[in-house]
Amino acid sequence: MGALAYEKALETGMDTPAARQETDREALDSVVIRFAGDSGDGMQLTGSQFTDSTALMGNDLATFPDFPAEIRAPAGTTFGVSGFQIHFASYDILTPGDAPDVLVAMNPAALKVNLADLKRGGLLVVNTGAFTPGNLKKAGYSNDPLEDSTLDAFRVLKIDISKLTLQAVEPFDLGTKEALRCKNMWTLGLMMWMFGRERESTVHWLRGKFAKSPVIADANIAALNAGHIYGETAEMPSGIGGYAVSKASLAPGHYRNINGNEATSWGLVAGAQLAGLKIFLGSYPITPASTILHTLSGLKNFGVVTFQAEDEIAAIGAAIGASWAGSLGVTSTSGPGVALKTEALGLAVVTELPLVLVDVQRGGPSTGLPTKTEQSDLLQAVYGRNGDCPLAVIAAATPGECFFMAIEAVRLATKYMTPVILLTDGALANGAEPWRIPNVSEIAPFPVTYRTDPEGFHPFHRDPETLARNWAIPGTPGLEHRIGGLEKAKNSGNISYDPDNHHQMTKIRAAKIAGIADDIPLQEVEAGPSEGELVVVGWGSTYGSIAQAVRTSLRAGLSVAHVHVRYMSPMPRNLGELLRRYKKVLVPELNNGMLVKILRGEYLVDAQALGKIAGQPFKVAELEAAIRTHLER
Amino acid sequence: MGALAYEKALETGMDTPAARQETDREALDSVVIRFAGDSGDGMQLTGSQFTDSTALMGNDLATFPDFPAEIRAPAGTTFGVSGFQIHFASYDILTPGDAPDVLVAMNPAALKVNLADLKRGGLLVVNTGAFTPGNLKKAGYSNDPLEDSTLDAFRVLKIDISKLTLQAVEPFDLGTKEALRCKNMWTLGLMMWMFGRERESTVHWLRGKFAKSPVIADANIAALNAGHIYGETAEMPSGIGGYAVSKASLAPGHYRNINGNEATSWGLVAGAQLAGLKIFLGSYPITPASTILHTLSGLKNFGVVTFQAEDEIAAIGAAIGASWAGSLGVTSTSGPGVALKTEALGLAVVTELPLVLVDVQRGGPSTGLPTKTEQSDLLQAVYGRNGDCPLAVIAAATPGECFFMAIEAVRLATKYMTPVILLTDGALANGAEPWRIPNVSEIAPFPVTYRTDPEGFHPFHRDPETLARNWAIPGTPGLEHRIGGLEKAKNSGNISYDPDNHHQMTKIRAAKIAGIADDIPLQEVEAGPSEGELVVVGWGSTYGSIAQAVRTSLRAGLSVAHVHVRYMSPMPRNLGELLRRYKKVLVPELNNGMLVKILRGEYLVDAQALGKIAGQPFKVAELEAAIRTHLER
Amino acid sequence: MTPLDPPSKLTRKDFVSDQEVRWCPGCGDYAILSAVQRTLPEFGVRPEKTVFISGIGCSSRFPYYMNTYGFHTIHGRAPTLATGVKLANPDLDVWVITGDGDGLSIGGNHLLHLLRRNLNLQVILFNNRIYGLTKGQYSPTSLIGKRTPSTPMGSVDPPLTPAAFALGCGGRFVARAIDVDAKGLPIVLRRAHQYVGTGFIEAFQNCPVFNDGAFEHFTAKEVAAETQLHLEHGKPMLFGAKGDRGLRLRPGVLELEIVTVGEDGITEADVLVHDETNRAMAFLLASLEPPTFPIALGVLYAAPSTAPTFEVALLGQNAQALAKQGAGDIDALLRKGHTWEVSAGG
Amino acid sequence: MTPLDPPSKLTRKDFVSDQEVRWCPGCGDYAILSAVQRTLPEFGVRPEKTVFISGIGCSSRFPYYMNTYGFHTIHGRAPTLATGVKLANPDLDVWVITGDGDGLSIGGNHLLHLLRRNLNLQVILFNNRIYGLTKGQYSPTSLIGKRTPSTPMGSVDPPLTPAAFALGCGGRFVARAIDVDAKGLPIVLRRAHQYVGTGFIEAFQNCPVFNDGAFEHFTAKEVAAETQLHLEHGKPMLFGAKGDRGLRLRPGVLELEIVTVGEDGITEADVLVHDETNRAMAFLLASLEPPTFPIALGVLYAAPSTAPTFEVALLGQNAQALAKQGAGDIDALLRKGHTWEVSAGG
Ligand SMILES: Cc1ncc(C[n+]2csc(CCOP(=O)(O)OP(=O)(O)O)c2C)c(N)n1
Ligand SMILES: Cc1ncc(C[n+]2csc(CCOP(=O)(O)OP(=O)(O)O)c2C)c(N)n1
Ligand code: SF4
Ligand code: SF4
Ligand SMILES: [Mg+2]
Ligand SMILES: [Mg+2]
Repeated sequence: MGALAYEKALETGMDTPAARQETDREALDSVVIRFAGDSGDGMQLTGSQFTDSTALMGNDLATFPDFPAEIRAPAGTTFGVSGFQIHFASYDILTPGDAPDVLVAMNPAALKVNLADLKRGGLLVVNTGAFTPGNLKKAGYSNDPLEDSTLDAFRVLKIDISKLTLQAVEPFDLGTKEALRCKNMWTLGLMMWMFGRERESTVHWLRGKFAKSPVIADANIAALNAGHIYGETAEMPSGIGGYAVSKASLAPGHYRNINGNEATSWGLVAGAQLAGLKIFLGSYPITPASTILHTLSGLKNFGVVTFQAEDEIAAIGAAIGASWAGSLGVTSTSGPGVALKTEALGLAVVTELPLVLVDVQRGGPSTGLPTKTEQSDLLQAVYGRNGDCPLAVIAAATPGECFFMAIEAVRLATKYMTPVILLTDGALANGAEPWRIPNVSEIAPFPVTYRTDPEGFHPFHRDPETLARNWAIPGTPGLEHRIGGLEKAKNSGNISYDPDNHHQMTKIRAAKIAGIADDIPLQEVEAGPSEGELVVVGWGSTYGSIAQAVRTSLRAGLSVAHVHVRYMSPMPRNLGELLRRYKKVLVPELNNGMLVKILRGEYLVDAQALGKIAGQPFKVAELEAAIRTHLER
Repeated sequence: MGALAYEKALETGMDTPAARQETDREALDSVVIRFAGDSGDGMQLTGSQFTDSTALMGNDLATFPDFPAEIRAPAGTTFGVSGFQIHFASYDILTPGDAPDVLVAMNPAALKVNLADLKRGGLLVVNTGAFTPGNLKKAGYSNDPLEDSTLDAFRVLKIDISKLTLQAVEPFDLGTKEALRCKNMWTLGLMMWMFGRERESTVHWLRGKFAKSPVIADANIAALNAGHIYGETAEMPSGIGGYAVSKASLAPGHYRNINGNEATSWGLVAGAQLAGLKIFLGSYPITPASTILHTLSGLKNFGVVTFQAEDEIAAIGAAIGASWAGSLGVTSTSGPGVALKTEALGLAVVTELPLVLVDVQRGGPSTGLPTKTEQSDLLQAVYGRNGDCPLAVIAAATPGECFFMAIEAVRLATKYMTPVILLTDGALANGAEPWRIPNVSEIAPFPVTYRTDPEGFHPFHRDPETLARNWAIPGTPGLEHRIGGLEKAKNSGNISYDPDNHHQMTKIRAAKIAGIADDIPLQEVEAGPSEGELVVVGWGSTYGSIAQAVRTSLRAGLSVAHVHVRYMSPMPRNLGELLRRYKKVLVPELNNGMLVKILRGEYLVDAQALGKIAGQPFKVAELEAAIRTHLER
Repeated sequence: MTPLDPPSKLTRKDFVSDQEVRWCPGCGDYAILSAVQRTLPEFGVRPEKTVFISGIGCSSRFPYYMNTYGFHTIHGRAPTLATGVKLANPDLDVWVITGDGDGLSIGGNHLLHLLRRNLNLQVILFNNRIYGLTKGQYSPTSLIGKRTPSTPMGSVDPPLTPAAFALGCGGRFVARAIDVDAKGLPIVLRRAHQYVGTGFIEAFQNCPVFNDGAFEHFTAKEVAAETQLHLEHGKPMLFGAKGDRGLRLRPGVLELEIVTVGEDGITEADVLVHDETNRAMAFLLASLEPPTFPIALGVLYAAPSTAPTFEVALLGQNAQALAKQGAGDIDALLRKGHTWEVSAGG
Repeated sequence: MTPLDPPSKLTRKDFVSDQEVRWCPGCGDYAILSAVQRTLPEFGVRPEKTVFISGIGCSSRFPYYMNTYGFHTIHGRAPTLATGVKLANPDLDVWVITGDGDGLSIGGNHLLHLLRRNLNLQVILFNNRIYGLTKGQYSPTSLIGKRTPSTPMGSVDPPLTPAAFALGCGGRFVARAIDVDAKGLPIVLRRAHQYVGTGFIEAFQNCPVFNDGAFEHFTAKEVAAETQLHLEHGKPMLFGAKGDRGLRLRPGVLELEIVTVGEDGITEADVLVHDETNRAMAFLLASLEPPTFPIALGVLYAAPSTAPTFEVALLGQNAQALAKQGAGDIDALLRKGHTWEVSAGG
């Protein structure tokens, strides 16, 4: 059956032979696959297509894309290797998985970079066609690892994917370069066969993506199908075959895949609608935050105005100006951008304007590791401003949660007339997970009201409960007033150099933020006993790894609980009391110890840091080991 | 005797009649005088001339200039009032004094703003000539306070200083405006008489200042002398007369007055000489740091290159560039400027270049209270950067100590190849104190050596003891290399995205800074028992007030000690152990609680905050009261 | 009259706030404030629709004295806040107030991009060639050799010419006036306000305290006539006490020279006619300075405002998207693309 | 040969570092790198005396590939570090590498002040009219209507013309070349290096990945002759396949027009002669762009370098102070002014 026939079969919904063999498949509970290849090999696309079809199969899943750094490297080098890991299972998944069960290596460099992570006994799929002497040298291999003992510990499937792809797309008369571009689809086809995924969504996606060059679409589809048929028909080494991972029992509902930056963007839009405001986003591109700017730029019909500014300072400056004029000012960035926004953030604090700053954290310090993840902006977010300059800081734990925390950021910013920093990170930003779509219409709205009554108006009059000042926007007759960065008199907002006034205003600003603690959920224990030996306290994207590790440890009979902080400043009222119920407190973070500093200072608990600063998420096994060690101590 | 005769008498060293009456003076141990007037009245000059002559008299002293905010207000308004307080005594002085014993009010606004501070029963000297209906109104007085009961609690000396000045300078044929400008010298003369100060230094200074317009010099000298003679000859109300404050027994040595910004500037120059380096200062003017730029700009023959940059970012950028090229890069600023330098500071940390950042703290947040003092940049200095970005932070406790801490900043920066933040504040910057001049030649030098040997050179090779990398400067043959803000491989310094390398480099950078703790003095107890009920922990410019309050409390038999931290990050090795020797820890700071946060987190001691955020130093009485309260609790 | 009364004819008083003015006696800022307060009522824009946004500096205290909405922001960043305000509410009449330090030193980049983007607002740059507020350090417009506390031996960097800078940035309306010129300043205020796009005005402002007489070489009464060239579109560039001195293009070369009408056979027809739509001419004029040439005052450049302003173009896209796609439905957005149902039994 | 050997004739190899070049295949950056590595040996400056300082962007990776001293700094700030380096050691030959985003968006202010101050160093701005490194957002030089991830409906802001901007900032040497022009680029590198003062070069650089063909309308072989004007000082501004098209000043007005020699009685004498010392001419040339006009390449402006460079003037003050006051004595400094002795008995 030629490529076109295959495609036809798919399009008419006719079963392929593979589908008929479904029952022969070995059943697995969970699988971790890592696709790795050159930046130009399209591994991110391959991964996300595999993800989409996996989601459609009803598995739970989590993904971890691992881009090369912000450079485009010459083909074949180790620093140009791009990876995409997916973990999917028949039960609910919490992390993208520690070590892959299956590694797909499209060239020697990909093998070199990723082999150490592959589980012993795991399956390695290699494209032998790329193991040329030139590529081996670029990857730093002096011997061909396919020939020596390098791969002894693994099950290896050697396929000349390059050649097979060229054959599959021959009918389409592409140049060799273009033809070879289809090899990721060939590989995807093979992996889809291996794990019994449907190709339909990918075919649909290819048709859309290459709508303007149907030949390219056809060639890619042919390659996809050829890879699939290869799986069905080729003789596989013993122990390698088709696998089945049955559906996970997810909570019923309507699902989609979502990554953190999408979720944040949409959450901001939802939040603004709930507040009855237009969004003004001032932003300057920076990895890994740029896609928030991109996503919101595509939502102009939602009343979202996006402004790509000349730098981060201008971005936040414009957002503050827009907030003052009655929009919801938002600015999105990453660590170095937050650094630049520091001074202006202070202005927003002292003028008491609503503002949401999204910090998608990346590896630091300085330019650091722009494409890697880290949680090392926490102290900067909480403390990094001149003067006593308090604001609210919250953090999302999962990609899907970014949506809700973005809404929460909008709610707090508008209700308390304050900047709110929402912390996410590179892993959340790019990591996808199946997400039960909420009904925004069911979320309680929190409409803002601008001040319009000139009677007794003072710009710094406050709501006695929230301590928020009233929001009087330019254009309103009778409320003309002046604000600025100098200290202002308690009510009138006029400049005041009065010592007592400054003391009082500092205390009021602090009290306003501290008061938010009454308006947020009490801290809950995610898992484990409500008192006992050890509590593991996390925040942000480490959620999955910690939850998984605690779950496993609990199953192993250990006394360990998981607490995950989402409100970093102010913290939930009961947090200190809660932590004191455990003998030991362990704080794993993707930094050199930040939350742990705050907890110790705030609650005087002898919390211990577990820092990983490798630009990568925790492995579950690392956390399990740490839990054991701390329980044994 | 006309003005000229007077002057002659002075110049020939002949005693004036006043000098002959010296023995009649009432002896006092200590006096606090505050000069207050319009910004245009020259109160800062008056104050500093009084200070100089007081120092020459051998008293110990401390001063506190209190400028109006960064505006030039129309004459006569309360917001344009400028003040200068001096505390001098026959014993060693620690603070500029709480409440003045003597208030000199040059106009109604000055009276209005300052009267509340004058001690009950204190002496008020008023220039009745300025109490015109217009001025009274501008100051917000509906009744003339000289006529109603406002001043009942004080001893009042009403003098029409304006008129007497005009008379005194009549011979010089000045315009009224110019003539009236001399009234501060008239007042100074009177106060010099009252406290038995010599006018010689002021006469000398006037001659120098007005070298180009000798008539103005003569007029001012005439006014000065006229004020003095007025004291001698006029009938004073009962209870008001001449006072004598005898010499303090200061440690023997050569003394001068010095303010913090001068001391910092000179310390930097001394430090650079001890290191064998040229200074490159990149700076952008900002209150209250600008005078460091000014002072260093005047020291070009010391090999100091000063560069007024287009902004704070350019200032630090240029300093980093200069450090890389082999100079000692320095940048001076205040809080909002530090905020802007945040990103570049990270670059200096990660490229491991020596750099001294002087932060002369002012009232915050945002633009805040630019001319007031505060200690609210501590957390920003220690934590305010993206990523794990450690550097050293030290703080000076007195104006004179700024000199030594600046040297220390240079020593640490060059020895450890790291940025060092030196924290001072507005009170230190402008406050003067008699200072025993050290012999720089007696301070042990710490010469730096640049790397020159290409053999085995790697830019990130480290000294095994200090962990400092070698300093290889452009221009050196064979050491060509590239550095930057991306994470770098452990030795080669080449870009590295390797996860383990990043983890290790983060730990190494942290260890390098932490290791500084072995190279700094152990924490000492300034006063009080080495264990006991209460320890008061301060840092920075609160030194004097805390020391005074603890001294008084100790005399009153209370169990209280004073610990003053100068190394903010890393802290002295023994600090935790030391604090735990006291039952209670009280941390007074001119902020809303910063050092207290660090101490609690670091040492798990239940330290309590005592925050004053009024843009003004602590009053000794406030601290005494707090000490009592905390001991009673 | 309460502030909600129907708009009646506005007067100067409507624009005077209750705050005491806090500049040094004799400061040029007073004259500019007064010109603005006198001229604004003409435009018929009500105080509540008027916004003044400034950075930090003596000049930047300006908004406090206007009975309009005002934002005294941070050093150098006023253009950024103004951009946000204008994009959030394009109906507002926005004025940016800045100084030579605020706008050209720390804030140069924002001014550049503001001018390039061409929002419909006005910028007044108070150029006193000094940092007033921080007590007299030299600024990017200070002349070489300026002795200040930070340059005790004199400054060494060549000054920036604000008008030339504005033109280089793509500024479309560039004008100049002298603080105390009670006739010339209102004219450029008016023209800038009329202009659809960013109206950039440089005001030569005397700082009697730290840089007294910085512009005296052309503002002083005795020399004004010979050193000031008041530009008028379509009129020959004549100046001088007798109005007989003029500028012309040196034949065949791209250079200006001064000629005297009636001398050497020169007639008025030889004198260059000001064309405010000619950018190259504006660039030439911007760089003239006494003693060699007169200083060019008035409207140096006013590009025909054919291009839509930034806010019209940008917000137009929102309107277009709305028209095409309908008002965004968030629930639909969340369900866009691949979605799937997990049933209770699943 | 160890690096300490006596300076021998330098070759391209001396400037090639051991780092693998990491740009996309086909990127114009390769051609610029190669031109620099080929041209630098001519100057006779040894690698250890040569410094490359860049910001962040694809282009800013440049220093890693040069076997000289290099500093890959932070986004937009390269000019500031370069200033510090040059002031700390004026003997170094400093090159600033920046992009249209790095140098004109976030770093516009530093570039402005670098140009104004006129340090003796060279700046190469890689203009690809896009943000390459962050994956294709529009930049300050992108043309209106540019569709990018952040401007899905097209960008709306008018682009900056880097050369005009440089002139507006007071830049004293302004030149342009095309990345792959193996003849033109070395010429301007040479001229910029010779120039005593800040040599600003705009390199039109193709980004095949995110903005392919951005300059094709004048770089493509087929159109090059008709759309490129190669400037030479003192030579008439002629271009075209036959070299018969030229620029002249429209008589009496400040505007350029294209004429054809031999048509309508036009002779070569009518064609404007390039005077690279004429700033107004450079400003006019900077703004020309196809299709209406050819693009002006080569040295647009080179002010006679009479003024001392910033570092010479500033450090000259240090030398002068030293000569006048002698080497600073810190112990004496501390004892300057009022001091007094407290004796042991006191
Ligand atoms: C971030 C920051 N840096 C520095 C300052 C100090 N500062 C305030 S105003 C000013 C310069 C003002 O000059 P200009 O804009 O010319 O205003 P002028 O006072 O002359 O009107 C400076 C350096 C500040 N407020 N903020
Ligand atoms: C403070 C900061 N903001 C944003 C970024 C992200 N960033 C890196 S390079 C770049 C733009 C690069 O554009 P350009 O200078 O034109 O260089 P090109 O890649 O096109 O050569 C941006 C926005 C950053 N690294 N640092
Ligand atoms: S310092 Fe100068 S600019 Fe500032 S208010 Fe005074 S006179 Fe005006
Ligand atoms: S993205 Fe563009 S500019 Fe960057 S390396 Fe690739 S081709 Fe060159
Ligand atoms: Mg100014
Ligand atoms: Mg670019």
